[in-house]
Amino acid sequence: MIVADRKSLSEIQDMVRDCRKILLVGCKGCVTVCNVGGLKEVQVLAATLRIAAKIEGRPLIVEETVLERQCDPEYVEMLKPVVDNFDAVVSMACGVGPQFLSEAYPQQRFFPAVNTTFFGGAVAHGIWEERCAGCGTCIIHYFDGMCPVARCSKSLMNGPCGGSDHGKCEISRNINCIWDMIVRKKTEQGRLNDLLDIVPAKNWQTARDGGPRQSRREELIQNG
Amino acid sequence: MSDAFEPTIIAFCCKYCAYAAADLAGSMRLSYPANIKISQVPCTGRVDIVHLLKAIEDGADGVYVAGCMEGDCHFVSGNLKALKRVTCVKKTLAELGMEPERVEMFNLSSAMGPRFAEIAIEMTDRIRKLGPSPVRRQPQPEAAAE
Amino acid sequence: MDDLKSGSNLEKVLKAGHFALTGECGPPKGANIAHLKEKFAHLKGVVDAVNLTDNQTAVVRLSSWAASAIMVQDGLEPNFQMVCRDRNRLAMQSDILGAYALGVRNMLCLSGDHQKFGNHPAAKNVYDIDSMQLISLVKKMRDEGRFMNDDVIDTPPRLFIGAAANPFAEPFDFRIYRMTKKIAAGADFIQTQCIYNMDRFRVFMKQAVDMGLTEKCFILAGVTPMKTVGMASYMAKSVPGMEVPESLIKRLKGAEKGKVAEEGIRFCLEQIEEFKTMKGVAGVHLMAIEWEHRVPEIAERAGLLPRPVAP
Amino acid sequence: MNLQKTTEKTGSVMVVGAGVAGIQASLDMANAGYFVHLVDNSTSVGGLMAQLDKTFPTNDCAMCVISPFLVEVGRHLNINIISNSEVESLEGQAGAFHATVRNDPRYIDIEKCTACGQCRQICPVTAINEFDCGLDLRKAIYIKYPQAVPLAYAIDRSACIGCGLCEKACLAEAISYADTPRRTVLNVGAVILSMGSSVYDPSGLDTLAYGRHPNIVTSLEFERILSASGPYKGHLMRPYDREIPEKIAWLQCVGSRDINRAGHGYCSSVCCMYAIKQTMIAKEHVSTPLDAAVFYMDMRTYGKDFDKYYTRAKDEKHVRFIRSRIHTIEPLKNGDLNIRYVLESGDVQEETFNMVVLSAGLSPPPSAIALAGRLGIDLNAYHYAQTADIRPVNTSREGIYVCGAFQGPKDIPQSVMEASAAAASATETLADVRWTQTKVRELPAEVDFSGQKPRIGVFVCNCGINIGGVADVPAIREYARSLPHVIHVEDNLFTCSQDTQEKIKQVLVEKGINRVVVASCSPRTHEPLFQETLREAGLNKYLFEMANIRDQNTWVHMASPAKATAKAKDLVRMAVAKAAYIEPLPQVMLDVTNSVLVVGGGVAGMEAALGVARQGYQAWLVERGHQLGGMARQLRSTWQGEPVAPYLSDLIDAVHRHEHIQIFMETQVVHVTGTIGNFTTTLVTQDDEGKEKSTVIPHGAAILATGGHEYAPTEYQYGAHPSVMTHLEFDVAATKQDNRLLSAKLAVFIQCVGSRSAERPYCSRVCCTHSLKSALWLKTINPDVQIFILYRDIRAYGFRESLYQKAREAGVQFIRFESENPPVVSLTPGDPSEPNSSRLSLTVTDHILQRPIILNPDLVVLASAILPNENKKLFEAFKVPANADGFLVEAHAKLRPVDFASEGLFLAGLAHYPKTIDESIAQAKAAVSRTMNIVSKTAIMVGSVIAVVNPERCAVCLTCVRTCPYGIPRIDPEKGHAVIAAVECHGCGVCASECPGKAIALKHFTDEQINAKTDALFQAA
Repeated sequence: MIVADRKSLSEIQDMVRDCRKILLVGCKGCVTVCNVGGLKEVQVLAATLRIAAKIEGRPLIVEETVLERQCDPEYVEMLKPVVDNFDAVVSMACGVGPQFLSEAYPQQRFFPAVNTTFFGGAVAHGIWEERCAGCGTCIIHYFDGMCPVARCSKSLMNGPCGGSDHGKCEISRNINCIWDMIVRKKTEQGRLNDLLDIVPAKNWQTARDGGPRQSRREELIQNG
Repeated sequence: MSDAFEPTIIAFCCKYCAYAAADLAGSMRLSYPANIKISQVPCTGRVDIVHLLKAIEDGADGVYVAGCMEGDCHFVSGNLKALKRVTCVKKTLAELGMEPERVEMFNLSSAMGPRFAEIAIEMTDRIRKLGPSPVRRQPQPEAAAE
Repeated sequence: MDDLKSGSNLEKVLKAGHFALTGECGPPKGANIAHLKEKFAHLKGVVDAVNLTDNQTAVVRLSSWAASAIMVQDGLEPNFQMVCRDRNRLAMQSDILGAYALGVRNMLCLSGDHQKFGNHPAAKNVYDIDSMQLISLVKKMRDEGRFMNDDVIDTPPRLFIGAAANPFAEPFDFRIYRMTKKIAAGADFIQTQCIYNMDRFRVFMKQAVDMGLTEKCFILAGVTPMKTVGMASYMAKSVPGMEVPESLIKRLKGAEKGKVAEEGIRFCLEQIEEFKTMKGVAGVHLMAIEWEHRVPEIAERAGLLPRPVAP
Repeated sequence: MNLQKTTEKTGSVMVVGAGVAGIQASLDMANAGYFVHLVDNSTSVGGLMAQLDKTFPTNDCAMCVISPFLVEVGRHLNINIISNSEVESLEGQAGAFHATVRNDPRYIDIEKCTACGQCRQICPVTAINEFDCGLDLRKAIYIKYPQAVPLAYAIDRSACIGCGLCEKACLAEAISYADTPRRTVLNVGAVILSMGSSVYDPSGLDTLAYGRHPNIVTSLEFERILSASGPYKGHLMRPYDREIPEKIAWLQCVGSRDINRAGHGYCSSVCCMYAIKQTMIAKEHVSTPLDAAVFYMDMRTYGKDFDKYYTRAKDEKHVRFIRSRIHTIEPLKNGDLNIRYVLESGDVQEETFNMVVLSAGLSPPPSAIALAGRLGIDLNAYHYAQTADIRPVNTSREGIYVCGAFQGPKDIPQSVMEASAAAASATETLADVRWTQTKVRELPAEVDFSGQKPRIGVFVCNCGINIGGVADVPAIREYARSLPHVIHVEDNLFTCSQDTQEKIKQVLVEKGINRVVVASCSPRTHEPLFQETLREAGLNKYLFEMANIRDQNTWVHMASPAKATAKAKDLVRMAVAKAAYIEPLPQVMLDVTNSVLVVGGGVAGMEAALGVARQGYQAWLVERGHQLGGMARQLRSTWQGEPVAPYLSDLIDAVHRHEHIQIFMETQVVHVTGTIGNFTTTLVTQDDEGKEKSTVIPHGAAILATGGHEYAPTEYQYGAHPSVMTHLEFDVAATKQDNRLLSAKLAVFIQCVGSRSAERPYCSRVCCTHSLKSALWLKTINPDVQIFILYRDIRAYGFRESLYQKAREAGVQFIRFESENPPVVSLTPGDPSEPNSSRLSLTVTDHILQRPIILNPDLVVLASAILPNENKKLFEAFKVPANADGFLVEAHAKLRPVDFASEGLFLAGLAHYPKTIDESIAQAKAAVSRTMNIVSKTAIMVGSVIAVVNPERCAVCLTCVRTCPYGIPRIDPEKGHAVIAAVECHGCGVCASECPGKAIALKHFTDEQINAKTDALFQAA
């Protein structure tokens, strides 16, 4: 799933400082699952913003809602009856959400309440880790299901670099050195030889480096 | 703020321990400030961040959660989860420029009537010193019409 | 190893079978060339080549190719370092050509320290290719006369290609294979991480000899004299991939007041003495960090002077 | 009461003694279809446990854990609590006894007393507070403790001066000075004696100076001192000058293991543990460092997790444990106490303490001994009820059973276990009259209010003058009238009185009230009563909310009536606000499968299966091996010397023959689904040809009695020499009259082999007794044999101490060793041409002489540890937890010792912890009793305060699955959302608070309801 972190309160406050009435829109997709932008977090942020306004003695109405997903126009469409009743709309979805909202309602202002961080999963409740960099050319089959592009701090294709310590990456004790894991697994499986071939330079054209991407499935595209 | 400031404090009390301790304080005729009003919960694990923020938003001068002693939760670990939520709300209050001490977590057993009274006194004193909640301190504007 | 690949002094010294000595020099955090030249003066005639670091520890410094060019002017031989962190394949290839055009003949290919530890932690890193791929790239440019995209190069850069090896990093058992890969990718010489744990290094070298790697490539053992107990402790704890045995720290602590640096140098000299006879070790890479002025003394006491004059 | 004596079998039973054991026995039987008369000679139930501060080894608050049991027993429709009463005689026979019970006057009508406490306020006479062990005073009119059940006052006529003030103050008119004793005859089918224990009075022991100095207290007095509701309100002070002590000594074995002075030859079983507990709790009570020293002979921490507790006290809390004998205590002028003691080495030492706690032993209450005489049951030499090991809860008179400390000194879990065991045994012969004497409340159908707006009725209680005397009740009432949705208000003198309840019922129906708010005392004590009234008026009992304006208002704000009135208004406003949102919570009836699955064919498993079958229900007995009997097959006799083999063969025979038992040999449990009342388990049986056959068994409950086995020692030359054997091998050899035993000249028993080690940090409990028993037997058959027992602590708890006594008398020599310095056994090679001719040599450091002793034994018996059997897959199938040592973990170490936290699953025997055969039998019977609470019913009700998932909002994120402390929520792949089984949910609400989609609501405590209360509190009044 897409993982995100809530933006700091002050950052959100700065965005909506000139507003008297705002709508918080959560998303039932990834951000609910990663506990950052579902109905509960919408309620928490709404209450917090109201408290802040009260402390400042400033009028502020905050309303709360959640969309099934903010990355599909049909769901985005559901805001139509109310979207213009607000000075601004704060999206708690990933970076996709506020953009789809913006495109659907060009007259309204949309702000992001979260920082979209990575594609990953929960390794334990409350801890999420990055697994995929969305590079567009998956190579994890070379590395026994582990991705050095996303998980090596230097995206080394021919690691490990020499800085790992007790299986942890040199940049943080909380991050596993993926190359340590790859080497270990290959060793355990008796297939260390796989790693003796030099992996050639990666073609980054399919990644973000090749420009904004679009995925088309002709057989799905509706005519007319 | 004047000396006459009387805070309103809401206490979310677990029915197995703190609520029973409050009853026991009653049986023992211990006296504590009338500023404390209890909202009973089946376990402090039921107390959500949203409930705590709601109380602050409504103008509570102080909010506390009182659960079982650590390790004694009737539901294994609800009190530990409550502590984490209280800690989280304290952080939020600090970000809002509000005193985090307005929110607190306490642990006590059902036999600790005197401790309940002590906590009530301690919390009331603490909030008296802090003065009214900044939420209530400002003259509140009329809510904008729809 | 018959025909010279680059014709650099270092290549010649090594191929003539001499015990090589290389030094290191960090370019300034500014454009103060005078100071840089002062450092060069200490090293002139004392070492066979000098590594010029490339934004070492991700701290911005004068560019390594420019420092290398200045060194060429001063009559010393640079070993131009390049890391993969700051350049994509376009910049790398153009810098390689540029450096070569300015007289650079040795080049050390590195991954580079992560910018998190440097003075621009907010930077976006590049890592378009990694050090292994960089070695291949330089070799291809030199030996095939082609860019990475196979376009033909008019006057290919003839460089003596170096790579780094760390016998002490984890996973230990894989270190020798990684060096093997670098040699296969085209490394002509290897400079190792600073060595303090001699036991482990002996094992590493034995592996290298047994695998025939020393027949294909020159291995220079890295040493850095400890200046203070604090430096030793810091290196033990905080430098990734560095292993400092507790016994060495104890030895330094046991030194008389004001004699810690001397004790550090002594340890260093003992190491060099052993490297001279250790099978497969072709020389020493002396990284005297901000201590360039002591290099002549160390080289002298190590019995490595005078340096051979390349034929 | 039934005054008509009958000779027919009756479905009523009598329990005498309402401590924790009596309560457990009563609840078990009442919940399994019998009407229970619970008789106690005190004014309230709860016994000794209610006086305790904390309980070992979890340090749980005693009152916290017992209170729910007190409330349940107090309100149970089928338990008749007869307090302040003695059983005078018992005629008739098993199945049809006639008990004459004398009910002594308490001078207060329990039915009328509301426990408002006004009488106490006005009573001019003070008397000694026995509940606080005389450390405090109470009034002549009193209630034993605030949580007492029945919650009614009593007058202590020995102190009362008859002034009549209380009668005038009592608005409920509950005082009746003219009360006289009344006699009642009860027809009961069986009797359980659970009269508990009294604490030894050390006044007679001159050298200890107890009674001569206030700073020497008994352990029970110290419990009261530690208790937050005790005389010093939980502040640790010494009685003499109320100073905080800095050094406290605990003296063990006061009135225990002492034939000469106390006449008590037995070990009281609990004192070591409670002393350790007191040291740790005392240290927690003071902010200054407290030096705690325990003077002891043997540290008997033989129970589950006890040794770890002991280690924690020693290593983490730095409690000093001093192995010694006390010479004298000498009080000093400043209140301090000088202790002279003798170390093992014989050295005499002195040390001064600020306070001394005497770890007083247990002894049977005189009233219990007298009753036993009237009932004609046999007592042992120490006046405890005599029982046989293979019938651990049967007394000598048929139909009379015993449990708890009256059978022998024991701790709470063991008492509770026996209580359930006694309940099972007592009802075995009454199975055919089950549900014949029980009462069922006839209730009208619930009115459907759906679609109606809230119509709230508010009833404000004066509670005599408890509320009305402080706060302005009419003002509160009128204020309530102004609140939204309120259509009716009234105030009552006593809302809880019988006549008011009737009036309320009428008004609810007449005015169509669909939500009720009572502003009075605490829901903790009174909610069930009011909910019953609602239910009788046709309202769902959850359409009710209480405002606690007495216990949490007028009682604590007596000095500020205006504030109390204002706060009462706040509390009423909050309650009304929530009431507007409350919903009826229907309970769903689920059919129950009336059979029990028992896993494990050892003694515990077979006793369990037989117990279930004798209760009239089907038992499925599963054994993975090819024979029944388990570890008992090797045991020669019980500790009291009863032979095991005949008992075992009778048991196997009975199990085979019983029509309600089906045995599955060589069978494993592979899959379990379902919940309490309805499990479905798949068994796989290996037939003779090795083919697998699976069987699916439906059952309402399950008992896991998967047993244990003996540790195979790797130490002491075990396996290298034929004369080094384990306990059980010794037993087998003894049965065969093996020559290695008969010809032994020097036998050495080594204790703690594989137990109390770093790898297995627990005591195997049975080994000390076993070695003593074996040593004595060896002496009997071979009087010339020289015997040494090498030990760390001799843990012959309870009456087992008599074996230790006898062994010493018989000349068995005891040498203590330290764990760091264990004995060493080596082999001296013998004649190489002869097999097994090598000789054993043993070196041990003598604890008194402090030097090594070399022995050349020809027999070495190893007290090897008991290990739980490996059953990882089975435990996973049932989702039951095992601890680090591999033993199953019960729901609560004290009060639910045979239940798992997952409902409907129970445990017994060695799988729980090492124990003797009598204890295994008792636990198995206890498990039977616990299953009867389920399978004796045709249906169980589920629902009410539980978490419910709103599928539309569920994002299947797994948060609930991961955060539920019981692992109840799961994602239903077919439904595509989380589901929480109503029957399993414990109702804590953690999931509701964590759910990021707000898809989960905890019924009766929804966000809406909680927030409504908060909003109401802060909304401008």
